[in-house]
Amino acid sequence: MISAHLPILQVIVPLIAAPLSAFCRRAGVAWYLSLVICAVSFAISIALLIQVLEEGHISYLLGSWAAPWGIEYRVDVVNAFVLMIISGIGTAVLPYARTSIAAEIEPHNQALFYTAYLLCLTGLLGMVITGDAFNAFVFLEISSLSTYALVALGAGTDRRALSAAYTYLVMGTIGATFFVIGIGLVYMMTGTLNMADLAARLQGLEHNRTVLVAFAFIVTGIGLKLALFPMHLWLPNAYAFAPSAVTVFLAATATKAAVYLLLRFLFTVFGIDYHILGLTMTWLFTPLALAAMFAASTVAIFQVELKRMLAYSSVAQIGYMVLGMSFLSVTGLTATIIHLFNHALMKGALFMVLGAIVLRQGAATFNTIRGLGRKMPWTMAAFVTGGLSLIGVPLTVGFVSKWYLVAAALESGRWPLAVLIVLSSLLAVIYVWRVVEAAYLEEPPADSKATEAPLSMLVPTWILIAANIYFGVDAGLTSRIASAGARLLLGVAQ
Amino acid sequence: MIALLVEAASWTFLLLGAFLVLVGALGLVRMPDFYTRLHPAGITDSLGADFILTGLVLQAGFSLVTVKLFLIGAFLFFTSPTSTHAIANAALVAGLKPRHAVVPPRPPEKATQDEEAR
Amino acid sequence: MEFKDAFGLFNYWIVIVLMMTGLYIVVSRGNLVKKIVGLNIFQTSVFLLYISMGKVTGGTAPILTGKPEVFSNPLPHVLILTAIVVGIATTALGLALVVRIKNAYNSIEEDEIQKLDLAAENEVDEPGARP
Amino acid sequence: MESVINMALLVFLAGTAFAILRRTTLFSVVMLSGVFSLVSAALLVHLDAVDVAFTEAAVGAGVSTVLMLSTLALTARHEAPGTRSRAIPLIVVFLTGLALVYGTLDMPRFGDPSAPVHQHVAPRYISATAHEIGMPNIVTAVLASYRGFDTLGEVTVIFTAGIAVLLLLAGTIREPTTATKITAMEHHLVLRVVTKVLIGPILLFALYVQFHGDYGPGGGFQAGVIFAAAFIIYALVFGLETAGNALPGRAVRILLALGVLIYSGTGVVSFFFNKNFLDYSVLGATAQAGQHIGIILVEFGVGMTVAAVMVSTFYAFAGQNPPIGDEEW
Repeated sequence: MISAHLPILQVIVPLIAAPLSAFCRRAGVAWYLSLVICAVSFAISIALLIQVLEEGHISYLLGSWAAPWGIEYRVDVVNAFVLMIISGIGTAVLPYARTSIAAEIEPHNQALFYTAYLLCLTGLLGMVITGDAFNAFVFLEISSLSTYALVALGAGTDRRALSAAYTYLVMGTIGATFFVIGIGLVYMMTGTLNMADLAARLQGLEHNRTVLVAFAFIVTGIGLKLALFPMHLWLPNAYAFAPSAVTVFLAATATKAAVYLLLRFLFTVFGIDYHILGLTMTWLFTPLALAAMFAASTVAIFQVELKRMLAYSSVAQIGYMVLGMSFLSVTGLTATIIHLFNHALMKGALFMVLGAIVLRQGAATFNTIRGLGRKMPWTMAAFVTGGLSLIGVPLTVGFVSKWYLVAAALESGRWPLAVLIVLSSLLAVIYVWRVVEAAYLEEPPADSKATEAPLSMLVPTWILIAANIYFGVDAGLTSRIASAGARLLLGVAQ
Repeated sequence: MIALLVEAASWTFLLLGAFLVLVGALGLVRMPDFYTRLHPAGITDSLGADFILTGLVLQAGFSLVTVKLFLIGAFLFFTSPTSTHAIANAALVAGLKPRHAVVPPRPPEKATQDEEAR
Repeated sequence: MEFKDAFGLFNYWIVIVLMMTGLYIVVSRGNLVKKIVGLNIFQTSVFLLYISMGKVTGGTAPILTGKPEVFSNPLPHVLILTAIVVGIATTALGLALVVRIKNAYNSIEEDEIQKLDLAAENEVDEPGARP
Repeated sequence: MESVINMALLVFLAGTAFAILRRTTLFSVVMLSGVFSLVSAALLVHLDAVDVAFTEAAVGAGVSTVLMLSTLALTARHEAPGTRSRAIPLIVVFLTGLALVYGTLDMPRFGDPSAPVHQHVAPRYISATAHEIGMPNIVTAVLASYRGFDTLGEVTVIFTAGIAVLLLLAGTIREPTTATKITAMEHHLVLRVVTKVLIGPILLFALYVQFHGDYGPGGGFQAGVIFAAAFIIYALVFGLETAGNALPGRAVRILLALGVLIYSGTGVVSFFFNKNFLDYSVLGATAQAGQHIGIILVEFGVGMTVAAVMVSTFYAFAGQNPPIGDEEW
């Protein structure tokens, strides 16, 4: 009986757990409840992924109303994969967050922190799994509102978290409102909100100006949520000043859900042969992606705070995903989808390392990590492996994504793009090397009493690092799922 | 015949009410300072609204709508004078003096006591 | 496009003017409370766009009264009931942030806050003053 | 005649928006934003969206103005003159506006009954509500049953806002026992008497709106906001701690979570009858009776959460110690 209701359980379990955790007075109880709920939702997402790999796609009618009239959940291989990433990272972050949150957030807020965390998880899961355009907006708002609150909680250690959260709120709300305008215009021309139904009814409206403007507004709105290059101004501050555990969770999941939403609207709703799609890809997405890769990486090199440096590197990595998308080829899309997974592993691990440094040293800047190679060997070793994966050294997940990207670039005949991809990886080498040099080659200050990070933080970090290496060596499973997803989105025969 | 009479009566009430609201709005613009402006605001609130309500009651005849209109009338009857009172009181507490008020000259020693009291 | 046609779209054009006024307030003004008011106007005018697309001339409110009547489209009303609550939620959260920013920076002007941040950053070059 | 009223209200709205743009005293900006919401509520009534107009008036003009005023009490009165150049924002806004106007060229004309919006999904709602759900107000039927999950998402949004405001402001709330600025209202005899008279009818009206949602404009959101408005008036006039005795902060926080649980609980019940989530037909003897019970339960959950969030947000804002005395106001 349970397996029939898996799609809705995926969202309802964390949704019901959030108010329950609001009842808990002590942070420990709320943390324990969140851990159990996240583990359950991770198990549900794996079961969903297995079920989808067998049956193709699952449709779940909410309230038993038929599709365009009621709200329908459509789970296919693409969103089952993203669900698994989000709930997996959500589960990995919680044991890590226990000590990190206790150190960084005021005591009276710690119990409610887990309620906001569960709501953010609910929002992301609900946004990814739904097959209804307006329902995606509602859950996008749930995840955004809880993210603004989570980022603002960083004010326990640094007051700049408040202005960062405010800027993020204004930019995020403008993005969400653009997205609603786009949905409104598309609804005005078709009369339906169900994504599959929308795709069918948009076929006849090829050269309709309203649908064209709706396309532009939806892409701009999601682009703002995605921190696509010119609209990324909110991301560095938000990730730098949020509590470390929040940064780990956001860096690994929030932008992934937005990339998935962009994929869903571009390829399922508007479809591959929508006349403007080809033009937007070559003349808008590719240049923006390249600009993101180079500009963000160069800015990352000159950062003092490590969290802000990695935030800029995230903007560059989003550039890779958008570049993969812009090739409009199966390999290109496979690169994007697999990079969703790989980037979650890489950034999750790297930000966990920085959280450990913040716990021990109070801050993660170039002068607080001097000589940490000897003081915190395991943590810094994790940083080195994560850094190698970020650069894309073979035997790591980063290499797999770069491999598919370069293959897609060569396949599309534009070999200079392949060269540019490799060049931008060199930029990543520079800023990773700066950290490694500061940590290993410099002497720790005499009075530094840094000790190794606690086990509860080291174990999740090393689980992600191990995953980084395992899925780098044996990329069979992830690339099979990613290419199945790519073919599904492009409508190519399985 | 009666319907025509009721219709005419309701239209006169409605027009009267609209006219009074217009007068109130003009009054707000024309009056020099805060306290004098409260008077035209009062006009729109009390008589203007009442006339329009009675006009609508005549339009609606004996039905649930009329009961609701009376409820609105009762609610306005309580709230509009109170809100005017509250605004005027807040302005006084905040120390806003009427512009053209003729303040009688206080005998000197009482004035000093006021200074100490403040 | 004869007059009747343009007249039909006049409604949407004014709603677009409202949207752009709201967006302009958000983008150009530095005062944090004014930005939230601008955001409110921007969202309220999007609600008007949705509702004016659901209106049918000669239609009445979608409440069944037994008599066969032309009804306006109920679906945009449902969507906008949701969007209004999202709007008020964002406003409440934004205003709470403004109060906290006032406590931390003693100012709600974006330029002053940026100046204070820059001063704190290069003055001691450690990650920001205590609140 | 109908479109003349339409045009007049829209032009009036545009005027208010420009006035807000130009004013620098924040108090008048907040008041004008209240006016903007009320006029848009009037326009929504004119566009036959009675439920939405009710909510916009209650939430847009009522609660957001109260929250903004309490923020002004805690922050600043005037907006500093802008130093940045207005060129880039003007260009950005002009281009967006141009794109939107370009988009309107292929739109169906305003009020055109043959528009695609009225052909595809909506007709079923209008025709099927009578026998499937048996409720006059189609908007409530669609809101709570056909697209009931959207409304659950929406209750979660308002719950998130409540939690977020608690997270942000709970830390700096003084204990309500100390004398707060608000109790300075003792000497307002008139206000105290009138409030005592009005609170009863307001609460009664809120309950009427809550359960009248099936038959006319009304429902959980409007009822929740009106219910909260009664407590906000009480707290404003009789002081925060007397209101705290009537509805303590702890109870509000429990109600906050309880509403969401009632809503999702009603949905989970249909699992045990092996039906999909939020399928109310299992709740009653017949499918239609089940829909009635389901919708009333769901609206009750919504009303509870919305009321609790508005009251807890007001407590959070009013509980802050205002750095500004009475005179500066």
